[in-house]
Amino acid sequence: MLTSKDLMGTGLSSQDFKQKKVLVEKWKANAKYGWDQGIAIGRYLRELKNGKIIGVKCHKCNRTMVPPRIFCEWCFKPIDEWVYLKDTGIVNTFSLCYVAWNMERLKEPLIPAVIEIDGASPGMGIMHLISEVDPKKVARGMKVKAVWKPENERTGAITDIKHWKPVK
Amino acid sequence: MSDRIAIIGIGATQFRSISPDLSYKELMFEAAVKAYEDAGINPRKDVDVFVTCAEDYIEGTSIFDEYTPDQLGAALRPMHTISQEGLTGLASVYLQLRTGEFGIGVVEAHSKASNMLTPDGIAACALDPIYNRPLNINHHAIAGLEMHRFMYETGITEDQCAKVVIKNRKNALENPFAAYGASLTLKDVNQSECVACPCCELHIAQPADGAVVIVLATEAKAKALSKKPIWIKGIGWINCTPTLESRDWAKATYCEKAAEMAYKMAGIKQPRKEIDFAEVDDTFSYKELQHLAAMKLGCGCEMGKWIDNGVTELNGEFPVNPSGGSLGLGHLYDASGLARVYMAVKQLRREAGKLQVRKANTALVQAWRSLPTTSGAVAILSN
Amino acid sequence: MGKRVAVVGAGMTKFVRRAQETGKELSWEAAKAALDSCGMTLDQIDCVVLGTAPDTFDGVHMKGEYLSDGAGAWGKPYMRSYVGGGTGVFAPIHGWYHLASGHFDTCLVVCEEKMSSYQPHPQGAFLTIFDHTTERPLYPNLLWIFALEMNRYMTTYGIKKEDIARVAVKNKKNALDHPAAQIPEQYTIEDILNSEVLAWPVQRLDVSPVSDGAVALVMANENVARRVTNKPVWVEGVGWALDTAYWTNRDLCYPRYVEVAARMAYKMAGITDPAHEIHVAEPYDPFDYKELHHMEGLMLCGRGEAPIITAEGKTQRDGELPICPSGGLLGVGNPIAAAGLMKVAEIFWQLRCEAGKRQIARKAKRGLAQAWGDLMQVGTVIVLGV
Amino acid sequence: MAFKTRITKPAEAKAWYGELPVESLYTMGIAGEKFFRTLKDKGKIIGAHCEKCDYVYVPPKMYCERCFEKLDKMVNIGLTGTLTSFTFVYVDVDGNPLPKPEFVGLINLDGACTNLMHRLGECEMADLCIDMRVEAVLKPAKQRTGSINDIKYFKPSKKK
Repeated sequence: MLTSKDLMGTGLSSQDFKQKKVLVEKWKANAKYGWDQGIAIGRYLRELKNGKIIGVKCHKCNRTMVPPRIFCEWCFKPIDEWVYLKDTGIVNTFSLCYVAWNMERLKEPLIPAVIEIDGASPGMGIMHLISEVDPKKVARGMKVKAVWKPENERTGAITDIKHWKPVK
Repeated sequence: MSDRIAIIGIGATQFRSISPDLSYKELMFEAAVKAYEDAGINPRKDVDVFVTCAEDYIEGTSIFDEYTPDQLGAALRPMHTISQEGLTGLASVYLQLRTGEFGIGVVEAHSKASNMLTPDGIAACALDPIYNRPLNINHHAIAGLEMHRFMYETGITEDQCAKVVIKNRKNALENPFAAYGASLTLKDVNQSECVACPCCELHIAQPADGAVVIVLATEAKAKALSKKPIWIKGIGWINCTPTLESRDWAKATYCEKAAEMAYKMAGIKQPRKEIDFAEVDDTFSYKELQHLAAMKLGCGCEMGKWIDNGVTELNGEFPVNPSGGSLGLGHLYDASGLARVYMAVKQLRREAGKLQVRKANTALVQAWRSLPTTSGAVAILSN
Repeated sequence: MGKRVAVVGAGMTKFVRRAQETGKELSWEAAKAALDSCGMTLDQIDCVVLGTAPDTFDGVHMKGEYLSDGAGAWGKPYMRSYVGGGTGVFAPIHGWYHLASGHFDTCLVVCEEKMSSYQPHPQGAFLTIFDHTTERPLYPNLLWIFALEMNRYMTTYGIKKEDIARVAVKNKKNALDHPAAQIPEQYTIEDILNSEVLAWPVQRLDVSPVSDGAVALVMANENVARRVTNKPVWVEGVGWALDTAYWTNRDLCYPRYVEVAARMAYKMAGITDPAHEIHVAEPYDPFDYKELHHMEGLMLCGRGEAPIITAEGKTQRDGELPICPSGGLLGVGNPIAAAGLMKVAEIFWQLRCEAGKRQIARKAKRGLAQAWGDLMQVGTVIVLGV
Repeated sequence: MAFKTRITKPAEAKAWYGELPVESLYTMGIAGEKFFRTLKDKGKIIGAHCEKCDYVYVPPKMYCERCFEKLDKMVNIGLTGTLTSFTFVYVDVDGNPLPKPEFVGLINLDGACTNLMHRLGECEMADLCIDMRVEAVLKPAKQRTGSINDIKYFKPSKKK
C-alpha cells in the first residue's frame, strides 16, 4: 500500500529558486528549422498569397478537404483534384481565450475557432481567429468571412488571413 | 504466439542531401506507397499495427507522433511512435507480431535532416544539461575522444579508418539510392577539414533526407503474400549508459550486447562463418570497425587488417556495407537502421544489381543512435 | 492473446510542482519503489520500457536516452514509446507486448515527466505541438484545443458547466486520500464555476496542474508473476488508436479514437457490456470535461450521458461505477506520461484492495485505465483483472 | 502510385522557417546538488561509491545504474587524474569554426571508475598523450557558482 512516508520526491517552491536555495543551470536551445512545405502546403500558401483558399478532392470518398494534402488519408491514394474554396465559412466551435501561448494574461480575449470552409465537405475546418465581433455574440453555426491582409503585405502564410469576421 | 516473422515489403525514397520539393509527410507517403506495393497489401485493410520512429527535436515539432498516421494509411488504427533507432522500431513491430494478436505490421522511419538549420545546436541539447552542456563543447568532441581511444587500444590507424570511407563511398557510386557516392583517395580523406581530431570531415557521414518503410508479417501471412519473404532470425537492442562519464570509450558495449542477444535468438555461434555480409553503422569511419569487432567478427586490430586486405570490399570474403553505408548513402538519423534493412533485403532477394554480393543468405544489420548515445540494435536476416 | 501478462508491482514519487530531483532521479525513485513493492531487484528485470512526453519539457533532446539509466535500462533491451498524453497508459501496453511475445519474463515500465524545467511556463511548450506552417503562426496554446473541444461537446449535447464542474469537485476531493497528490482540495461546484476564466469554457479549476513526477510498474509473465506475488493483476485487454492529424476535419464532440481503442481492448478481454463488466475506471482527466468525454468513448455510458450518471453519484467511490478514485490528474497532478501510468497503478491497487482510504466500496474484479493524447487524437486503453 | 504531380519549378520548392523555443532551468538534482555545493564551497570533487559493485561514480549519482542501490556514501576524489583520451575541436557548440581549436580531454580522476569530459588548458598539442597525468585547475572560490565550469580546465601535471 502506498503511504506518504515511503514516497520519494522533493518539492521546491518558486521561493527556493528566487532565494537561490538550490543550484541551477540554464540553457536556451539553438533549434532552428526550415521545414519543406512540399507539394500540398506549398500550393496552399501560394494561393493564400493570392487571396484564395484551396483544398483538395478525393474522387473515391468524394471528400473535399482543407488544409490540402497530397493523399487521401482514408482511401490511401493520391488526391484527384485541386478545388478553390470560398473565403467564408461557419463556426464549428470556438473559445474566448484570456491567456497568450506563454500564459501571459490578455485583457481582450482572443477568439480561436474551428471554421468550416464553404466549398469543402461538411465538417472540414481550419483553425483560425475571429475578430471584429462582440465576444459575447460569437456562437456555433455563425457565418464568418476571411479578412485578408492587403495584397502587398501577404507573404504566403496562414496569417495572410488576418482573422475572420461575422457576416450577417 | 506466432513463431517466425518475415519482412514482406520494403519501400524507400532516394536519399539526398536536400529534398525541398517534398514535405516530410510526402516523403513518408512515397516510401509507404512503394512498400505496400512491394508487399501487395492495402494498409487500410491489411495492416494491424504501425510504428514510426522519430524524435521531437529532430523534427522541430513537439509530440511529433501527431503527424504520423495519415501518410502511412494508419489513421484511426493502432499506431505508436518509438523514439528510437529504426531498427529498434523493427524490433517493436517484431514483438507485436510475436504476441499472435496481429498478422501484419509496418515500421517507418525518415530523415529530414536538411530541415534542421542548426543540427549541432540541436545535438547539443542531447547532452547532460548539468555536467556536459555547460562546457559549451561541440558534440563531435565525443567522436574525437572515442576514435582516439579506440585507435589507441586497438592499434587501428587513421589510414585504416580512412579506407572505410573510401570503400563505402565507392560502393555508393553504384547505388542509385545513395547521396554521397564518390571515388576518394587516402589523401582526400585525411586532408579533409578537421572537426574533432582525429575525426576529420570525411570521416563523418554527411546528413541526408529520405524515408524507409518496412512491412513485416507472421509466418502464415508471409507465406500467403510473399514469394520472397526475408526472415528475421534474430534481433537484439540494448542501451548502455547515457552518461558520458560511465560509458566505455573504446568498446561499443551496446553493440556487443545487442549482437549477443540477436545471435542467441538466431542460434548463431560463429558469426564470421554463419553470416555472409553485413550492413553496419558507419556514421563515423571508425564506428564500422568498432562495431564489427563488438559483434565478434574479429578483434579490433583484426578489423584493421580486414580493411587493409579488402576482406570487407564488395567482392571480398565478408562484404561490409555493400550499399555504401551511412558514409555513402548519407546519414539518415533514426532512419539509418531501416535503410540498412532495406539494402540487406535487396541483397537477400538478389535484387541488388551491380551491388549484389556473391553469397547472400544470411545478413547482419546493425544500428547505433549516433552521438551522444550508447544505444543500438542488431538484426539477423535470412532468405 | 499471446502469453499471459501480469502487473506485479507499482511505485511512484510524489507529484510536485517543481522537483529538486533530475528527471533521471525521479525515474529511479519510482522504479526503485516499484521493484521494492514486489521484492524484486534490477537483475531480475529482462527489459525496460519508458514513457515520457515532449522532450521540450525536460529540455533534453533524446530524453529517452537521457533517462535510461534512471529507468534501470543499463545494459538491457530498452525502448521509449511515445503517443503524447496517451503515453502513460501506452507504456504498460508496450510492456505487455514485450512479455506477451514470449521473449522476456519481466519488464520494468517507467514513466517520467519534469515539466518545471520549461521556462517561463510549461504551457509554452505546447505551442510547438501545432502544425509548424498552418497553425503555429497563429500562436495557439494548448487551452485553445481543449476549449474548442469542450465547447463542441457542451453544445452538441446541451451540457451545462455545472454538470462538468462536478468532476473537478469529485476528483480533487478523492485526491485528499492520495499520499502523492499535488493539489487535493475540497471545493464546491461554485468554486469551480467562479474560478478564473482561462479560455472559455475552460476555467482555472477545470484544469489539472503542471507537475513533476514519475511512476513505475513491474510486469511479468505468468510463471514469474505467480512466483513473486499471490495477487497478480492480469492484463486482460489492451487497445490503442491514433486518429488523423487533421483534427480540424473531425467532429470534436466525440472521441472516436477512444472508442476504437476500447473496442480493441474489450475484444481481447472478451467484454461485451463494458458498463457492467468494468467495475472501476480511471479515464484520463486532464480537464474535467475530458473524464465525461472519455467515459462516453469507453462506452461506459451513452453519448452525452456521462454528466447524468456523474450527477447521480454513480461515479463516486461508493457508487456503482467509481471513476477516478485516485483523484485523477485534476487532484493528484499531471506530470503527463507519469499521470497516465499513475492511473494504471491505481487500478492495480484497487483490484488488490490495497488502495487504503481510496479503496472503492464495491467489489472490483476488473478495472480499466485510459489515456488520451496528441491533437485530440490518441486513445490508449488497458483492462486489468484479478 | 505515390504522386500524380510534383513540384517542377525551383521557386515553388519553399521552406517555412521557425524554431523550437526552449528555455530551460535545470535543477542539479539530489546528487548533483551535493557535488556542485562541495565544488563551489570547498573546491573539492566528490564521487559516490557503490559498495555492492565497488564502483565509484564521478560526478556522483543518487543511485547505482548497475545494481540500482541508493548511493548516499560520498567519497572525496582528488583533483588529479589520468588522461583517458583527448581531442582538438575546431568548431564551437553550434558548429561554427573556431579561431583556434579547443582542447578537450577525458579525465579518469584518481579513485574514480569513470571519465570526466572537460577542457584541457596550459598545454600545446604536442604536450599531450594518452595516459598522461593531469590536474584540475579550479576557478578562485569567489568566482565559483556551482557549475561544471567551476573547474576551469585540466592541465598536465608537472613531472616530479
